[in-house]
Amino acid sequence: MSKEYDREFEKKFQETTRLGLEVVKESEEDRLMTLSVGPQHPGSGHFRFTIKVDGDYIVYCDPDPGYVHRGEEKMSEYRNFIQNIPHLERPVIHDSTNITYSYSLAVEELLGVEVPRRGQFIRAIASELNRQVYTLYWLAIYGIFLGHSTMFMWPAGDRELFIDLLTALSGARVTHAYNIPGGVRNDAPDGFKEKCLQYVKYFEKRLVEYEDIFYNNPLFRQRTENVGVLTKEDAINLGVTGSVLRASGIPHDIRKVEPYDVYDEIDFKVQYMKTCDSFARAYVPFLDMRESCNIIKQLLDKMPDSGEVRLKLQSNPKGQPGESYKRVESGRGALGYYIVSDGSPKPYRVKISVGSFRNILALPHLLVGSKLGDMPSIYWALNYWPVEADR
Amino acid sequence: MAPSIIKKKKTATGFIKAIESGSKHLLLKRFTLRFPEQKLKFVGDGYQFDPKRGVGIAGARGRHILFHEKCTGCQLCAITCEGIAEAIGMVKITEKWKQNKKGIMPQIDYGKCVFCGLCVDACPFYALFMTNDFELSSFTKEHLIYTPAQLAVKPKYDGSVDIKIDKRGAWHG
Amino acid sequence: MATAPKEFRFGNFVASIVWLVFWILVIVTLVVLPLIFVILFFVPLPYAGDEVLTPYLFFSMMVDPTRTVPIIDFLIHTDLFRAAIFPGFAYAAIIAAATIYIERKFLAKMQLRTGPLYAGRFEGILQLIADGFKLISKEVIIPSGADKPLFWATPVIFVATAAAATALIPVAPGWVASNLDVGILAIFAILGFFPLLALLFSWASNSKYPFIGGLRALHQLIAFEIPFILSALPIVLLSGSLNLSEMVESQYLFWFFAVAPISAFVFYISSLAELERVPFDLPEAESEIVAGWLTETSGMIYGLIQLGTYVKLYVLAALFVVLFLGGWMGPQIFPQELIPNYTGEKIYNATVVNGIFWFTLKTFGMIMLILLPRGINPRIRIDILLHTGWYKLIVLAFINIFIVLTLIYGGIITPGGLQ
Amino acid sequence: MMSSNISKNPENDHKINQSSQKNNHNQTNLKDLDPNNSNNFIDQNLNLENSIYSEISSKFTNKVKLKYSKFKRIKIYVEPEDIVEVAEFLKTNIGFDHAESVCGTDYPDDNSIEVIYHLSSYSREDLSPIIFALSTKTSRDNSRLPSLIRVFNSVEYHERETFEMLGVYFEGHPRNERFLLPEDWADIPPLRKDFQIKGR
Repeated sequence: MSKEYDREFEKKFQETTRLGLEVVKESEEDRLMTLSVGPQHPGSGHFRFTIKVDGDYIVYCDPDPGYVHRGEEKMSEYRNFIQNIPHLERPVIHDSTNITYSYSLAVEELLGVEVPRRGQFIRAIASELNRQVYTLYWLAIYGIFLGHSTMFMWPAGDRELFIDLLTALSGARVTHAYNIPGGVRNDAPDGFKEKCLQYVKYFEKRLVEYEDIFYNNPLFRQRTENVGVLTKEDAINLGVTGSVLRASGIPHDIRKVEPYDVYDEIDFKVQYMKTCDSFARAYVPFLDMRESCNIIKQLLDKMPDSGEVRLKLQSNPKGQPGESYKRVESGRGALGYYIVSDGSPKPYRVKISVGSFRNILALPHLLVGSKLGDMPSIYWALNYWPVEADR
Repeated sequence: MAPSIIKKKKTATGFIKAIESGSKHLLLKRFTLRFPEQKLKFVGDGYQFDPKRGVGIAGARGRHILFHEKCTGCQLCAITCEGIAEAIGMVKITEKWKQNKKGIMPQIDYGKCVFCGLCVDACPFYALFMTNDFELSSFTKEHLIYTPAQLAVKPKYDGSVDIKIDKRGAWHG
Repeated sequence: MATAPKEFRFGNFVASIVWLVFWILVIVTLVVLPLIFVILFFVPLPYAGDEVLTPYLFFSMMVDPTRTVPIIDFLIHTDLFRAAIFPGFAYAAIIAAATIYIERKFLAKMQLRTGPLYAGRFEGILQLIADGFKLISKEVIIPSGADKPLFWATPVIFVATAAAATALIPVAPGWVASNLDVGILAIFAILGFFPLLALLFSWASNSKYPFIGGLRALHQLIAFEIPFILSALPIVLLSGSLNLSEMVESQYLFWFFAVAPISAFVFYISSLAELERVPFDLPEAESEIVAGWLTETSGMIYGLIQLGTYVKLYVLAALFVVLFLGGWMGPQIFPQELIPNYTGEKIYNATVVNGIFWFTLKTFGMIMLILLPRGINPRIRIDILLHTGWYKLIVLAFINIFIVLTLIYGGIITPGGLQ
Repeated sequence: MMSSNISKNPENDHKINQSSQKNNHNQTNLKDLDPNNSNNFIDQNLNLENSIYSEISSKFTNKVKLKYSKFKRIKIYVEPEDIVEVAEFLKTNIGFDHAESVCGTDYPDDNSIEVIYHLSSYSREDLSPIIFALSTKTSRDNSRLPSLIRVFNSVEYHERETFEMLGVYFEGHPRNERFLLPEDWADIPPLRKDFQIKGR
């Protein structure tokens, strides 16, 4: 390939000099180098976005998701309400209790049933633990994106604590399939409460270490402060959600705005920051983790000691015709399910509105004009999980 | 909390705190679970389901165990799995069981199974539970298909390690 | 599943062994021995006792211990030995290998994990050898559009330049491969090769990400070359000479670190940048440009570049020790002679061994200090890097030069150490 | 402590229990939605939702038909021609400033594709729990809709996905093209009911 290119360039080159014109002028397009931060890149996960780079500045960015699109919505139309759970948690398996949480809520509204109180508590605890697992995994990847290998190892290690708790609770490390329309699959094993309190207390001490070595590290501050600024109006206009929104100064958390299950009995403060830059988007999930610790403690001691955890539904429950839209605060923001049911045991239409798909709209907006070195800190601070966005 | 404007840390103290925090970790114990020598201890001996009360009993979701004396060949587990992973197929068995007129029992293909445990939820006769044995690797895909006879064998899993936490950090002890 | 060879018979096995022994004997007598005689003919032979050391005398002395000591003494002091083995490349390579192992274990411990564990019986001690075999056995993939000769030559030159730098480091009194009068200039000249090599290699691999990585390497190493050299200037002023050995000797009273701490800090930061260690590892920033200028390396080419990088790490650590921490100066802790009142020939020389001990101790201390930032710092952006390089470090370097100048012309310290 | 309504006999379990105010479910049957009779779905005790609906219906008297108004959920049906106008009104006067999701549903039996914009609000505190469903219908064979990208530009990727999955062409949308599906996808839009998954 390079041989023809040279000959053709040679011809053009001689032609111009022979006619006395000045040498081949560099057109605007040639100066930009198109880089595909592609599906096979340590810096992007299964997601590709093409950027045009002029020297070190990014001048154009076009996200192109869809490399791991499984057609979850089409698949759910062929399965009944319970069979949908294992495949609906696949988009983000390490936040699996949250992603099936709003599905279960929506289906419960369609079935017109309500989960017993202890079940609601265990479901809330499992979803808080799962939020910790997701945020730690996200923080680990954020650390290695900025070249801070210790910041990859510590969160990945501490994540094992919460995975251990969830394994004791649901039986599986990551793909729990624990959240079922009608409650949770099984009751918490005995001794779970003390073990959970012990781990959470230890984890709170670990959070102080993260702050020392990562968040207050001047080099990290230099790389993320006022990088990729998403002002409050832009955030509202682009409709971003979750930590990206709370980092731009809007205290909007579904657990506080539209409390579901038992969250109205828990008093916690919505963590948000006003500095709207990449540092805020990195620090808000950290504050959320700390807040989650005390939520878990409150849930644990408010939980009734005995009682049913799951409704005994008919084996193939039929939903009333109608539709319901329920949303939950997942690791990446508001995660909503819009389910239309036509009276048969299979849902007529399931629409999943995930946080990642809404946050990625901010990527071109933020990347254009920033430097190539900022690309990892902006892209991963958007809390984007490719598999979830593609569904 | 109101957005605390984190005061601009001077670079020197930032570095010193980072070095101090990093070197503090040189004294903590190592957290890695050295898998073949140490194996994790699970709660109970596998996930079970009580159809009368309609709720499961906590346990690890590893390989299935089939109690031949209880299985009636009603294919409920196969029908449930058909919507999820099509991992369960019913096969003829040689011995005669009085409660299993058709003489068919589930055969699970672990190349497809996603270990969600919904088949255990669907079984009304306490016949199919899960154990906490998860080491099922094999050289060919055919060996991943467990016949009912293989499923009846109770696996031996001797995990004895769990996470211990004390002053010197957390480790797998 | 390793299956046994088709028809394994013990007879064939014994036959192959005998056949092997036969060929070894034939080759040794017909080829190797004459070769030794030819070599020994040209090599200037020493005087063992009173007569000239001929090959026959040499072989006969193998059994007579009193005569072997002068031969070893002679061999040790030849230039080949100095350049290739002790203060030269082999010593540096061993320390580099030890550094790789220590770095993986040190980093692992800081990150609460175990690091290499299964390679050797005890805590993965043979991990280095395992990696070496892996790299050797891996196929070297040269990309299609690559400029082939340049592609495989650059790693070899990379290691060669790193080795050349080790020849100038004075490890013990008198023990330096080449005792140049302009030692410090020679080292900076050699270290100036590395940006060129990085660009050459990334240009030869003819693909986008290495190209960006190569440009970044060029920017970074150029930006940190000036503070690097400026930070060595106060030491030259203090010791009054460019010769590294004299620099060390002039620190017999106090280490120059005490007088020039700021330039020591600047030297440390610039050496981190020269080595492309974490705060400054932009040329191979995985998350932005895949692996920078190392993207197309594979197999032994990667192995060579890694060896070159870690030998360069030893060189820079040793240079810091020579300039700021008083090279081999240290309290005499080795006894004057091992065996009391032993009169015969001996190789053991207390000051040399003591010098080697202190030099190696300080170098390993310095290497640990260079390894530390990788555990605690993220990578910085290219414009912050250039800003620190051009503005902050040069200013700091100048500050220290003025301090040293005021000290000298204030009469407090005269060149050649405190009078 | 709320009495857990577990009863041993299974048959009354999935009976609709009107017990708690928190999630009352006056379901409306999808089939017999008679658009003109709008007052049989208003619940007396949902004042905020009703006030919004009354504001809208006062402005667009006959263009807006209320589908249901449940606990924190309102759904109205608007004809495709004046959806942009209603959307602008919602955004400026009432304060719904972004779209959570755009969902297209295919109804082959009455030959229509229903596209619903789930709007919510960040700027107004009291409105943020409410999801306002703005729905329109287009025919299945020649499905074209005016795009709301000028009003809510958070719908850009949602509309693009709906185009790809259901074949609804959004006029005014800059890039009605392939988004999630592979480049060489030659089949009909997959979320339509007549696209069958093989082997099911």
